[in-house]
Amino acid sequence: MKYESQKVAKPYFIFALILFAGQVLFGLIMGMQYIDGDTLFPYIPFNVARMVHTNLLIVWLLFGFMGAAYYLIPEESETELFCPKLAIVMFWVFAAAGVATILGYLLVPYAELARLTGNVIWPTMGREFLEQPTITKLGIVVVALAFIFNIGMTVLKGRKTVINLILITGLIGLAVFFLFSFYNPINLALDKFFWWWVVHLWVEGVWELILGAILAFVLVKITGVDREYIEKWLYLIIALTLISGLVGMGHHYYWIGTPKYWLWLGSFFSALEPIPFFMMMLYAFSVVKKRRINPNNKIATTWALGTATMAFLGAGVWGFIHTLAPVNYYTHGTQITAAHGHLAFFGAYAMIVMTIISYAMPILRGREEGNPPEAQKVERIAFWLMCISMIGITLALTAAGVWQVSLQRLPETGATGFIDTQTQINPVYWIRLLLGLLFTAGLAAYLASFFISGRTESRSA
Amino acid sequence: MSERITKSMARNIYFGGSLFFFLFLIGLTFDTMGELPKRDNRENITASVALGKKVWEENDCIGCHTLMGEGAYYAPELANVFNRRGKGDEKTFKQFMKVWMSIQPMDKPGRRKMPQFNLSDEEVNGLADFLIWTSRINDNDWPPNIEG
Amino acid sequence: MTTLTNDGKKSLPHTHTPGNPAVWVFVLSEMSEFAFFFIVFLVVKLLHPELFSTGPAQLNTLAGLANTALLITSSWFVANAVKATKSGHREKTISWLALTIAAGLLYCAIKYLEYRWNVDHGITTRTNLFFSLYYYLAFNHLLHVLIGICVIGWALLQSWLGAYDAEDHEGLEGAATYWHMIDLVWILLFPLLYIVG
Amino acid sequence: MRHLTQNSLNRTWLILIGLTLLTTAIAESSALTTVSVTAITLIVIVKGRLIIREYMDMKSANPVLYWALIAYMVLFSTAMPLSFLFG
Repeated sequence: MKYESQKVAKPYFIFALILFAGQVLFGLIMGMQYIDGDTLFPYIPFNVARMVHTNLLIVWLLFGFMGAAYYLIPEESETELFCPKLAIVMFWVFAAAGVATILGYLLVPYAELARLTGNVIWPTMGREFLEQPTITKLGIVVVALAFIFNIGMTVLKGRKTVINLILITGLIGLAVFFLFSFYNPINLALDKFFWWWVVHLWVEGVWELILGAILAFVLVKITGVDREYIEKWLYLIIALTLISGLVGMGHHYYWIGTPKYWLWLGSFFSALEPIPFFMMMLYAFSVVKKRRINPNNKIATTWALGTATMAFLGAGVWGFIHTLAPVNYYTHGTQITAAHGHLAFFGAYAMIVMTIISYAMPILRGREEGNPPEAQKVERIAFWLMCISMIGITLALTAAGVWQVSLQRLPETGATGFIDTQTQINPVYWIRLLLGLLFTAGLAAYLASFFISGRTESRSA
Repeated sequence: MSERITKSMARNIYFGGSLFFFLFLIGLTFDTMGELPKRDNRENITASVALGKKVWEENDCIGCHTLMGEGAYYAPELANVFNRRGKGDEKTFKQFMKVWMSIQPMDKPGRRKMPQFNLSDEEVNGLADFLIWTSRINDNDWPPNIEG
Repeated sequence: MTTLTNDGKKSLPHTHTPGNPAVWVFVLSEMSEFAFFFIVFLVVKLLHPELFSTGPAQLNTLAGLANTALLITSSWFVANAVKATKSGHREKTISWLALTIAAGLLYCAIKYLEYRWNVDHGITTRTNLFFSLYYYLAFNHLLHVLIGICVIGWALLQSWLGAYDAEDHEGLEGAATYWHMIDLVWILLFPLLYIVG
Repeated sequence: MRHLTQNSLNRTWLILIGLTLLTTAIAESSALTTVSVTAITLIVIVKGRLIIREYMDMKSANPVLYWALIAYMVLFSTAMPLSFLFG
C-alpha cells in the first residue's frame, strides 16, 4: 500500500461482500418460491424477497465501487485522500441507512413502510429497483455527494490520469442520473421514460465507465504494461460504450407508449452495444499477453480476464439475443430478460468488484505479494464455481424463457396462460435452484479463502 | 490494430462521440415529449387513476407483476389485464377486481401467492381505473396476445 | 515479483491457432447460441413431428441451395485472403475480402427474395412452430452474416491501411474465423431447415 | 483445371460445391428414407471437417478447439437421422 488513506477501502470491501452473501441468500429464497409458491409465505412474500435481492445488489455494488475509488484514487493521484475521516463517517452512514432500509422491507408491510417514511409528501417508492423510501434516496444523495467531494478534491490536488478522470466522470454520472429517481409523474408513460434514465444510463452507461477504469487500473498493476497503451484502449472502449449505449436506451422504449421510431433507433444502437464489451475482452487478453511482470497474486489476473469475458457474454451476447425489436416483441418481460440480467450483472459488475478486491484486499491486509498460494487455490475454485454456475443459471433461465415464449407469446389463439405456463416450466426452475446452490457453494469458498493464511506469509521474488 | 490511433485521437473520439450522442438523445427526448400526448391518453388521467398508481406503487405490485413488460416475472402481465379479465368492459373488470382482491391469498397449495393487501373499495376502484387507463396507452401493439 | 524474460508463452513449435482468445470466446458463444436453438428445434420436432415432416418441402430449396453455395464460396474467398496476406500480397488480400463482402451481400439479397417468396406462399413467422423456428434461425443467421460483413469490412480497411503483414495478421485471422463459423452453422442449417426438418 | 486442383483451397471448394449439389440431388430425387438422411448427415460432417481443416486452418491449432468444432458438427448433424428415426 502506497498511501495510508487507501485503508478506508477495507471496510467498504468487507461490507460489500457481506451484503453480497445476503443477496445470494434471498436469491435462493426466490428460487424456492418459483417452484413452491408457499415458501415462507406470508412472512416473506415474493415481492419483498425480490426487493431485498435487487436492492442488496445495487447497494453492495455501490459499496464496492466506493471502496475501489478510495483504493485507487490516492494511488493514481499520488497523494493521500483529501479527508479519510469523511470516508469513514460516510461508510457508517451508508451502512446504517442500507441496513435500516432492508430491515424496513423485511419487518413491516411495504405500504406501512411507505406511510412511516412519508411517501405521500414526495412519492418515489414502489418502482422497480427504486423501491427505497424517499428519505433513503435522499441519504444516498448525501453519501454520494460527500463521496464525490472527497474523491474530487483528491484528484484536484494530485496527479490527473485517464483512469482517475474516467472513474470520476462515471461516479459523477452515477450521482447525476440518480436524481431522476426523484421524478415520479402520475403519467405512467412519462414515469417509465425517465425511470430508464436512472436504470439504463447507470448499467449501460456510466457504470461501464467505472468498470472500465477499475479494470484498467488492475491491468496496469498486474501486468506492468505501458500506461499509454492501456489508456488509449480505455478511451476507445468507453467512447463506443457511450456512442452505442446512450441512444441504445431506445431498446427500452419499444413498448411503453413512446413513438415508433424508437423501434429502429433502439434496434440499431443496441445492436452495437456488444462491440465495446468485445473490445474490452480483446484488450484484457492482449494486455495480459504483453505483460512485463508476473506478480505472485495470480488470481487477480484470472478475475480481470474473467470479468472481461463474462461481461461480454452476459451484457454483450445475452443482451443481443433479445435486443432487436422484432425478437423483443415476443421475449420482452419473459425469463429471457431474467437470464440476461443475471449474467450481465454478475459478469460485469459483481466480478469487477471481486477483481479489485482480489487485487487490493491482500495489500490492504499487509500481504503486499498477494495471498498465499493455499488461499489463491481456494479462491480459484470459487471463481470457477461461481462463473460456471452463473452460466448454468443463465442457460436454464434462457431455456425457461424460450419455453415460455413458445407457450404463452407465440400462439395467436389458444395461448397458454401465465400461471399454467410457469407450472409447465417448473422442471427448469429446479435446475436453476440447484445451480443456485452451487453458486452459493462457490461464494462460500470465496469468503472462506479470506481466512486461509498460508505457512509462508510473505514470499520474495 | 490501434497502432495508428493515438491516445489523443482516442480521447477526441470519446469526448466528441459521447457529447454528440448525448445531445442526440436529448433531441430525441424533446421530440418524444412532443409525441407522447398523442399516444399515452393523458387526458383521461383522473383522480381515481392517480390514486390507483399510488396504490400500485405503495404495495410494490411491480415486485411480482410486470406492467408493459417491466417488473418482476413472477406474476402475470397487467397492462392488458383489463382486456384479459374484463373483456374490455369497465363494469365487468371492476367487478372482477373487487372479487379478486378480496379472495387473496388463494388457498391452493404450491400456487404462487398474492398477499392480502386489505385495500378499501375506493382503492380497488382506483387500481382498476389505473389498469384500464394503462391498457389504453399506444404501446406499439404489445403484448403479442391476450395472455401477455 | 518476477520479471519475465521471455513473453511467458509456452507454445509448442508446430501449433498455431488462428485469431486470439477473445475472438474464440466470441465465436464459441455464437456457436453455443445456435446450438441452443438447434436443441430447441429438435425438441419441438419430437413434440410436433407432423409439422416438421411437411414443413421443409414448403420452403424454397433453391434459395437455400444458392445461399449454401454462396457461403461456401465466400469461405473460399476469405481463406484465399488469409493466404494472400501470409505470402505478403496486400492487393490480393483486399480483392479477396471485397469478393467476400460481395458474396455476403448477395446472400442477403437472396434472403430478401426468399422472404418475399414465403409471404406470397403464405408462410409467416406465426404460420406454425416449424416456420417460427425456421424464421428465428434463418433470421438470426442473416444477422450474423450482416455482422460478418462488418467484421470483414473492418479487416479490409485494416488491410488497406497496411495493418497486416506476413508475420502479424491476428486480426485478419480472427475475422476469417468468424466468417467460417457463419458458414459452418449454415451447413448445419441448410439440411435441417430445407431438407430433413 | 489441373492448375485449379493443385491448389488445396480450390480443390476444397470444388468438393464442397459438389457435395452440396449431391445433398440437394438426394433430397429432390425421392422421398426421404433413413438411408438418404444418413447420407446427407455424412455429407454434412465431411463438409464441416473440410472447412475446419482447410479453410479455418485448424489442422495445427489447439486440439481442444479443433475437436470441439468437429464434435459440434458431428453432434448436431447426427441429431438429424436420430430425430428422423425416432421422430
